[in-house]
Amino acid sequence: MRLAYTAEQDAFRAEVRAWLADHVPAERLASFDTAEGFQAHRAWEKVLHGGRWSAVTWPEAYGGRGLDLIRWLIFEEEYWRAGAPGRVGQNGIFLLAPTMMEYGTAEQKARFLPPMASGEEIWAQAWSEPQAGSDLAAVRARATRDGDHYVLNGHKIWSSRAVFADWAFGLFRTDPASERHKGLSLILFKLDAPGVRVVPIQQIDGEAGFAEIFLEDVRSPVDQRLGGEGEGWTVCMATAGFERGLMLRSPARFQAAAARLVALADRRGADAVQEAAVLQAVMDADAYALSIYATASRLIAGGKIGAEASCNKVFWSELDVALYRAALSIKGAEAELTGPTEAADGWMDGYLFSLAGPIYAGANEIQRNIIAERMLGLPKG
Amino acid sequence: MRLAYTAEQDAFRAEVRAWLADHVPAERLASFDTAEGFQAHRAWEKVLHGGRWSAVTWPEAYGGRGLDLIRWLIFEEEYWRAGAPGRVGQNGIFLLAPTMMEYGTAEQKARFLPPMASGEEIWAQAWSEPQAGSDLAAVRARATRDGDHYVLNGHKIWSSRAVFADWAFGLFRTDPASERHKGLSLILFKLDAPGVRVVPIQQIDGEAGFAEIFLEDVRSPVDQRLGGEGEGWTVCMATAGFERGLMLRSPARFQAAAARLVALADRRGADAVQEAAVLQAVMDADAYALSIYATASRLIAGGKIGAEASCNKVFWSELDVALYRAALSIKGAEAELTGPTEAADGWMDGYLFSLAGPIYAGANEIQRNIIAERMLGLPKG
Amino acid sequence: MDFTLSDEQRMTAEVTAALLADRCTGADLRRLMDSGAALDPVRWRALVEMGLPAAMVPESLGGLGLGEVDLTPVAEQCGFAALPEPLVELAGVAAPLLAALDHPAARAWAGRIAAGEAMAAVGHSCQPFVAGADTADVLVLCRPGEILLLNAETVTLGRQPSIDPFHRLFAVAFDGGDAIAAARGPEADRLAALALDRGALFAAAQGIGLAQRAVDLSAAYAKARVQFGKPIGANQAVKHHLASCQVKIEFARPVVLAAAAQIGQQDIYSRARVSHAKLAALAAADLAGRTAIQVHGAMGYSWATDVHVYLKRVLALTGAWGDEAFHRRRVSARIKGRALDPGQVFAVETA
Amino acid sequence: MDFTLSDEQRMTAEVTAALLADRCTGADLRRLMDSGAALDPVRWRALVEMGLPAAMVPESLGGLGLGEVDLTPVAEQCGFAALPEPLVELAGVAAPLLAALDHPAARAWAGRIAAGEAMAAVGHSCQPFVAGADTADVLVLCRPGEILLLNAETVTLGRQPSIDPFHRLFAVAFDGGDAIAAARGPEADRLAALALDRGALFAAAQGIGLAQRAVDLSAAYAKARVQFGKPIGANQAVKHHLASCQVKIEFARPVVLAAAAQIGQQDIYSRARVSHAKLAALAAADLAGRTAIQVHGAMGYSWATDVHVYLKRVLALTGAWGDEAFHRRRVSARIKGRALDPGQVFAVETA
Repeated sequence: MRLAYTAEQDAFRAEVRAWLADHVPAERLASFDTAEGFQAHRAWEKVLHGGRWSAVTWPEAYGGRGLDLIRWLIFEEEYWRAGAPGRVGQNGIFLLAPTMMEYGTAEQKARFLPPMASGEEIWAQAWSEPQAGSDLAAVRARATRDGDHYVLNGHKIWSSRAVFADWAFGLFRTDPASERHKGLSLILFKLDAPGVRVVPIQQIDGEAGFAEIFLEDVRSPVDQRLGGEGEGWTVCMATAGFERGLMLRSPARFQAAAARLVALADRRGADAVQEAAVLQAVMDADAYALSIYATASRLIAGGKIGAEASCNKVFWSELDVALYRAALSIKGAEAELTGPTEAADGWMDGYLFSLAGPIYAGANEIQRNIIAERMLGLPKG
Repeated sequence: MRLAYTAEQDAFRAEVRAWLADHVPAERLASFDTAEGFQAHRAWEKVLHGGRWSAVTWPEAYGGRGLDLIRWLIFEEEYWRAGAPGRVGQNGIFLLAPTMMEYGTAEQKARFLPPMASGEEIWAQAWSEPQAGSDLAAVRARATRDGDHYVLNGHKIWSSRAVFADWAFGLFRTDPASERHKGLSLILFKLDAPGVRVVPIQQIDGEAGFAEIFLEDVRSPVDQRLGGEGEGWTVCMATAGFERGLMLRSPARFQAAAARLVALADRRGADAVQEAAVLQAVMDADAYALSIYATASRLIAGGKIGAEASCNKVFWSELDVALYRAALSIKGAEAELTGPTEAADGWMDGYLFSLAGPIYAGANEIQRNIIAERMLGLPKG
Repeated sequence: MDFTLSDEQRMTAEVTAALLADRCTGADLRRLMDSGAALDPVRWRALVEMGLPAAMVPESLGGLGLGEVDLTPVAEQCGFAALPEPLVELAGVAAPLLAALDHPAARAWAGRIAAGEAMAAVGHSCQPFVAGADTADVLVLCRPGEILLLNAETVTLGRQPSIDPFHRLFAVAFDGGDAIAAARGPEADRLAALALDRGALFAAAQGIGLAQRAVDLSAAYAKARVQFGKPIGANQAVKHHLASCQVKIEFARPVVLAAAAQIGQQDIYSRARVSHAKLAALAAADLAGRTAIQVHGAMGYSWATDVHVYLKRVLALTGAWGDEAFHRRRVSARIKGRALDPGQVFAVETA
Repeated sequence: MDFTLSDEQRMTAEVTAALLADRCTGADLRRLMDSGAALDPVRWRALVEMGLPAAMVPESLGGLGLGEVDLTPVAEQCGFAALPEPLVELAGVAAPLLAALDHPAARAWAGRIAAGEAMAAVGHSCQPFVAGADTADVLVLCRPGEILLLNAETVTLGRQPSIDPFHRLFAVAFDGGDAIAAARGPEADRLAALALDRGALFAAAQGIGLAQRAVDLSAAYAKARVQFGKPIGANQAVKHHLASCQVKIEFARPVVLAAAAQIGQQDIYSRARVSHAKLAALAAADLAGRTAIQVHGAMGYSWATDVHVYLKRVLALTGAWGDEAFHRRRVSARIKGRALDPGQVFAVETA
């Protein structure tokens, strides 16, 4: 146990900080769930890639830097400290890529990872269906083998980034006789392929952060299947592990928000309830950071991530809601303001976004089941 | 809607206040879960009865005053304001008596109610069994008909006051072939009858607030059955309704505790978290009082109490835990003290007692099921 | 001591509820939102014809002469429906304020509101903007030591977008020469304090309705939505979340009714009770709104259901007519300033 | 940056856990409680033979020369077992404090503790009474500006009953003439501050163990206890309560370890981290203790299970070595006094 950065780690931090100081756009980019904002964020991905900062934990061969998780944490700290833009490439870089590195063929990695890192190809996820939300194994969309292609048919929903993205990865039933977790495969498809119809969904803030994807006889070559045929559930659960685990929400995100909350409370004053909430938010953001540092150290030392990923999901999502709720309380009558004015300083948008946290990537109710069953050995309901 | 007391109600309050000022013992009585304290509390019941204050809502014929619920609330406010002793007769007067008035025969009422009001006969409840807690319908203790008697056999547990009380009322299976809610009967029995063995259970504070009751061929005359044979579940649920409903926890109890909490915070100082908790405790105690006044008014106007009794149970039990927890936090290093010293001023005992609230009289998990199913129409699990 | 609503009070709320169930559905709300209009003229006419804007105007000015207790269950129903039009503030705050001002112009406006011929909006120093100013014919501005009347034609409005598309907020600029000072000094402050209390009370009443709507929508969804082979509402997690919301509602509603009954005292007790009502009702609404989003899952996070509309109204009302800190301060003042024995729950200040 | 325990650190904790699983069962605790004795001599000898009291005494004084990080997982196990003997305070607070005092008598006591020949108890101005004073051979009293050594034979002890029967608290009276001032002025205050930090740190570590024990006992009970035809642990209500406790534990433990690693800084950052650790660990223990009572139902509320023993230890530790308000004040001082950017989580004061 040595909770101090090495000289090399300090030097790395300085390098990141200097690069970001030179490159982070002065003006906030428009939301990446608008057409204009999406392009601006894609451009930012390219800038990041230019400095080889877009996927720092990836191997150098695919455009990364092969950094360990501690340096990833340092990078994220500096990234959030600098107020750099949100990552429109997140679905690909942080969710699909780790799965592809584990389950993909050499050809798939060479084909898909470099343009993912560079922002040339932005990815959407396509898990859920109208009847398959928390119960993902109820997936009905099917992929029928036809020579060296799959023919995809079905209806996906709640696909983040799908409105403007280039590619999607999704779960399909390749064995029509199969049920539940069996007979599923993870298949990649182009969002502009014939037969794909993307219908935006207005999310709570009015933006089109999700879409429905209707697939009618969409052809996807067999070599766009990730992992074995019928192994989709296993592959997909690996992705879900990453998603709930380390990389979906870097601690720096919450530490930056907590620092802004403290500044807000200082500026506007806080009563006892608000002061208590601010203190708790700061402590929880720190606790989350410390826990992730501990996990990162353990993984570097050869450990594996287990059910504690479910603990992470529950903890950060609840901390996030409480943090933004505290900010709204402090803002009082001005909390409801939105839009471009100064008084509408993003807290309401952040609050609405925080409300998705306990829902997506496996609702917290599902996570608590997992914790109770896998960590505590309680029986299934 | 008229939220002011009538002149008659004010006069009644003055009468109660004056009587209590003259009669409430200056020294705190020992706990009624000790032999000495039980006798002291029985003596207090007799004093109360002497002023006709032991069962104010009962008809005058049985030793009450026939007061409506508003006056009952006023009486309770004055009672708690005066710091009068706890009611060792509670199981009988507030739980069994309302059921007896509804289901009992004229002979039963004449036989049992007057000595209950006077403290001559103190009652214990005998619902639970080792395998029948939340799932009360799993009761196994049986009552076998033998001429004009029932012969009781079985093992009751968590019987409050049973260590020192005179009588008990309990649920027994009168139809040996029956299952679950059917074939049960509510039967009264003497705790000194041959075949009754009472074994004290140490509760969390070390006192014998509960007991196990072992029954071996205990004879109880058939006319000590309350309600029809096999109707025990219905009769018992009526009792549970009273228990969870109005009379188990009068609002004044929490208002008095909240007032003490405010004084404690004033005296010792409170930080932001503690101040927030104090404020919430006071508001919740008031909200509970207002809600009970509203229910009382509705009942006086001819309404019935329904599933909101379950809401009451959840609300007061959680408010109580939070209130005492706040007091311990304010007391800091002195919170852990117990015993007769001044620093050990009863908050720790109150906290431990509060922890029973979410458990007994139907655990809060069961109450939430009831609320969800009966008030919101959600399906059974 | 009688803590029950009268048959008339219950019936007025039921009639309002029936009207809104008919004319203020989720589809109606979406249609109005898409149109960008401030109100639905057909629905508004129906509400005016029910006489609701006249509720708290004295009979001498052509009103119904009702009080806060009468309007509270109506406001709860307006919350339940997330009524876009500013009926509650018009009927519950603006009209009785105008009627109470000792100035002929003010009384005239009150009469016109009662007759369904005019609308008014109230600005108050407790909040930076004026809600509903664009549909008002007259603005009543409560400032320390004075209450001003401004003809709507004489002011300039700057829209301030709220997360609630129906909470139409405006910054108001005007040339002082056009204003009528309808009250000054302590009388202005007394009426402004009462206006704030009414604003808070009726926000609380709407909060109760919003909370109940969020629970009802969630219960209906949880019965219909099947996952893992059974309705999600059969899961204890869903049941217990919703039960906790219902408990909060049950223990906030009596506080709101008590506040309505006590508001006229205008003393430390009634102010604390109004504040308690606002805090408790909006806390219930906050929990219920968030729980509804959670129970609906991704549906709740989208515009595919109406849940977000109710949540946004909750967010708008939470800071309106005194924010949380303001109301906690008033409860705290009562707790620290007066005896807190049992029996004090309906206390009245005696001089 | 390496946030992992070494194999040795893990192994020491495992050996301690094994010893306590054997010698500190619920039955052992009940037996000791019934006897009224302060400690179980057999168990105590085994702990001494493991060398635990010597852990934080320098090798030059016959100790093991270990640090706070080494002892933290051991303290967690002592919490898990609700160890009645004051091992944690002896090894973690008293012994290193005596060793650090620049006075021959103090060092001699440290050596005797390391050799298993003596026990010590620490009094501190942050708390009114001295825990474990009756088994101590020497008392170390940290008062503003001075640290006193008192031979146990020269003091009069007045027992102060705690809800935790094993938290043996005493008021200490003594004749000033018998006291040795082992440190004065800033040095005394520095060492007293470090003693307080250690007390809080190891209370936190015990809190983690207590919380985990409460969860483990509850999970075991919930698997075995059948109601309505199935184990109560199959109900989501039970599962989700216990899962919430486990989440709190998982996010408190790294804070405690970080506090152990940073404690030597003795700056605003390390003090805030120690305080954060105490708050987070005891909050987890508080929730887990209460949840365990709830899951066990009436059993939990009685002495029929051991749950109450763990809850009472939690209650005793919550106010020990700085109460909640004290520790929140220190976290608040760091938040308001220093930059809070991401990247500051391991910050060190630089002069």
